Amino acid sequence: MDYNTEELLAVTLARLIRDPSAPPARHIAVGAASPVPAAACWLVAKSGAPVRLSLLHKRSGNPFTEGTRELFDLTGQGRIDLFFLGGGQIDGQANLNLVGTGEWPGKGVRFPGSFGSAFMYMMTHRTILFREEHSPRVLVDRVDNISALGISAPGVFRRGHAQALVTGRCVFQFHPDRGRFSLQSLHPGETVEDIRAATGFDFDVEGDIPFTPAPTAEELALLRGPICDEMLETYPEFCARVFNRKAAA
Amino acid sequence: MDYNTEELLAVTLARLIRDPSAPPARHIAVGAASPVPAAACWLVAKSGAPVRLSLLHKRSGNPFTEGTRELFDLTGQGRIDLFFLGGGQIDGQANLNLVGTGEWPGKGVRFPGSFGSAFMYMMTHRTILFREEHSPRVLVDRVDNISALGISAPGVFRRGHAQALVTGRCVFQFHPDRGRFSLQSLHPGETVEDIRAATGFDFDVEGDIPFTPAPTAEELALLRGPICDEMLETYPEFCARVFNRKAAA
Amino acid sequence: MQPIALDAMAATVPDGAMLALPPDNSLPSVALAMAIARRGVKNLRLVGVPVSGFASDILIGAGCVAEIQTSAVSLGEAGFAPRFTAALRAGSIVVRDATCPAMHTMLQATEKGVPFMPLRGLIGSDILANRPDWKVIQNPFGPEGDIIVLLPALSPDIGVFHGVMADSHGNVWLGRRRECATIAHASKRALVTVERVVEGNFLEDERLASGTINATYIDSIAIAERGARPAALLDEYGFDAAYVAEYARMAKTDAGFQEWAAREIFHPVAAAAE
Amino acid sequence: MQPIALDAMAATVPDGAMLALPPDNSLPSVALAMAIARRGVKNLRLVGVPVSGFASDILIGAGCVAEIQTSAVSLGEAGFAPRFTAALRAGSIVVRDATCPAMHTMLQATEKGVPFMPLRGLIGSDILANRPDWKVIQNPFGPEGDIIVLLPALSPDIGVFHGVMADSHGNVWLGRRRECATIAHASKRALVTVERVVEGNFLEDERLASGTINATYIDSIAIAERGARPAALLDEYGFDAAYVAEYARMAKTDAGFQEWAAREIFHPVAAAAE
Repeated sequence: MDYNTEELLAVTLARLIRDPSAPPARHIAVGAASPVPAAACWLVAKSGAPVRLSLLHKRSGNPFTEGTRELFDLTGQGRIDLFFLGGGQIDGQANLNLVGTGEWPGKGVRFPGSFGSAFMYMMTHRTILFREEHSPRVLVDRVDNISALGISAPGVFRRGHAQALVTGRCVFQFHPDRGRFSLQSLHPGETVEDIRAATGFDFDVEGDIPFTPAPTAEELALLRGPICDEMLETYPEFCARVFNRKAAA
Repeated sequence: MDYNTEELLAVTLARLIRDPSAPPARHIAVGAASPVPAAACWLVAKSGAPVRLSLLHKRSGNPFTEGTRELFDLTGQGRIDLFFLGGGQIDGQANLNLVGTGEWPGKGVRFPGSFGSAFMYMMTHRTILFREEHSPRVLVDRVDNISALGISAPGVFRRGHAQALVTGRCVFQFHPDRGRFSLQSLHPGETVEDIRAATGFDFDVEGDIPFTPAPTAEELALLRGPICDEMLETYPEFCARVFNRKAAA
Repeated sequence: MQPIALDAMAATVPDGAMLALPPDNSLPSVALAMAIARRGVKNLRLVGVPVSGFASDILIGAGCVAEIQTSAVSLGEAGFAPRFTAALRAGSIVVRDATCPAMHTMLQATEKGVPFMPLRGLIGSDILANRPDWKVIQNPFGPEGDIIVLLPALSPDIGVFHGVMADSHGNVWLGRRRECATIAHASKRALVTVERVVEGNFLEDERLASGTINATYIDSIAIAERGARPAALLDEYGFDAAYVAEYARMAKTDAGFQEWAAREIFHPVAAAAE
Repeated sequence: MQPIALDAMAATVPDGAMLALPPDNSLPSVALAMAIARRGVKNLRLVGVPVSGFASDILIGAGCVAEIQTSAVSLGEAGFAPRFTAALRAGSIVVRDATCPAMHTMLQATEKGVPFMPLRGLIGSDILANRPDWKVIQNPFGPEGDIIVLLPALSPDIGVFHGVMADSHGNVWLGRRRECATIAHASKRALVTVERVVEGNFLEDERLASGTINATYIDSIAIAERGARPAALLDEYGFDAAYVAEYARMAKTDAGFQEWAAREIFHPVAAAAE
């Protein structure tokens, strides 16, 4: 069955969300600029899992009644089980740079800024890293500036770490104990050598690396039907591009 | 003209509120159990002064939209210019005891508790102390327990102090610099000797002590008319007793 | 979220739980307090947010309470809280006095997920002197000698309050009484009684959303009509001063309280179950 | 409180003022930002609560800004904020990066009248390393080695936002966007634009009260119809993505920004004044 990259990525993220070896995902928050993670969360929810989704920047039915502070308070309380983060640069120890390259505060290429990453990454029970661009420019050996730290020093309060990094070419699992990524699966058409060439950081390869499973017909039907319906208001451009659906005028 | 004690006290408090030598009273908060101070504030407001009144526990039109926390936040911000406090015991250094007599926490006679006094007394720009009962039992040399401290040690953050203590028998002015009260005026029929006998703490008497001015006809008309109208919902028993007015059923 | 029965809700309150309650002017669930008393729960640790009223006094009278942490216990116009006063004198409860903003601040610390929060004032008060769990530090941002109090985060086991209504999703609307939201945010579980459950989603309505507590904080909902009484409920019903005055009179003695409780707490259920 | 004219409101903003603004998803007063740009105010210090958007970028483009303290500057779907990025590269503004909850926390400290508040997270981040005004201490309530960040209270000179409506008393209703309330509480003055002024008192209405900011925090109100545009205003009007996309395109260069500003910021007033 035909599918596009975003659909593969959404299904892949959904599988990571449901990973039974990870802490339970009862309440997931999804940031504004994250249509693929949002689709993944909807996929988990529409498949019947008892998950609460708090979609930031949702215009109607915004879940927060204390203003934008409430997401961070909720997370501080330990009530957010899973969050998604990306970054202009991501390094092999899962450090994130959302500020910019070069001298502080981004005299090379300036990114928008850290948003809540310096807090969320440490206070959420787990984080899935997502960045579609997979290149040595983004996946670097060492980020120029650390917006959010991948592994904290002993004794520093921290609830969770990166679980995985999903790119447009593969899935990496993160191992906080050894401070390294390992290659978990290759998207169709990729090889380990391709990934090594496209990745600025060193990572572990253990045994044969499988391909990332393709979306099932059921998953695609959910994505293109009821999930697209849910996302149309918040992500009109994404729905038009990926699902070929436009919001009613 | 005939008037009752509560009317005299309300007029006396209003005069203290307007005292031009005190910091301006642009925003006054009045606690739940304070009908006489509330009447005084209304008298100031209805006489045309540009004052904002925040009446706690007002059922309709409660001024706070962040819950009861907001009064304390407002005061923390320095936006409350004047507050009223009383106490089961008040001593000569303007310390207040709202907790109880005897061993902590009031093994002798237990009062309801400190409410916000330990905070409000230090964070409001000025406080008028009000306690109708004037006896050696209430006005003591040294309170058994300090709910709210009259004078803070040097260097401790504090915005204001007691301005005065109004009782059913007289008005005392407080002098934070010397940590003592002085007698400011005697209510009709009282003498300095009466006050000394009824007061458990030592206080200063400088020159001839005048009588507390009686309410004017205008003041009484305001109290009995429009001010009673404003207070009827919150203080029905007070309005019935003092102004002989009952709320409509 | 399906509403559960009031007594089933009370049955989820274990002995020894720390229970946060708003006072009489801020949507107490008197209905749930009575159901807890009926169940005979023991050794509760009550938290007054920021003070305590009628519901706390009846729980103390019914022998459910081991400890109370609050800024005051009062029946308002009806005077001192008689069962609280008697229990303090008898030494049968531990009283941990606080001051109103400190109660709010300790819950706000939990709300923000921080281990403490500072508060001005307090220094020199015996309230502070009797709270070894509160600390005084030099203000790291202030001049030498500028000391300030740090209050530890307080996380009640259970928050209890009464809202006007719940919706199909378990969101609760209670308007401007935002201290109940702080209670819900800071408590491990929130048990909420409401007048009624209505269809829809308050979060989709801009007029209602700002007075709504998101269902994510709420563990269960029970319908209890006039569940705040004798306290008032916004513009729905007023304070029943005569009821509280009668209580204050009868509860002056333990025998009087027992007579009152037999009639008001225990009898109606027996009658309703027949 | 009588509404004043928008330009009269802008005239109360002095050079060098610290201005707190909500971002594009939380009721920015774009109308007042444009009026400030028209007036040619200089050396503003902007505060993003917690991030910055369109209004901040046009103020930077118009040369009004010396410094910005924020967690991000972004036009959302339309991408990076072009005038911010150009000014940072040119070194013409000072950028003080923060993280969202830190922006909220610094304002909450002022809201509570305390000199600082703690916040978890942050440790090991270069955000913290580049904020010498933030301090790290041992948690006085935690085990040895449990360090925590303390953030100083931040009190903007002026808070600016757009509400739906004001009432006869100067209370402003804006529903669930409570960060605007925090801005008002923490700022020395709050300048608020609204769509309309209506009769009555929102505080007397239980449905509206919870989404209302009390007039005590508000210095002046100006009517600015569609004053949040291109940002959305609750259920009143939506986000104008095409307008922002065109801005993003034109403002890539200073010349493009000037052309855009001549048409969108400066021209309408000249026309209106004719």
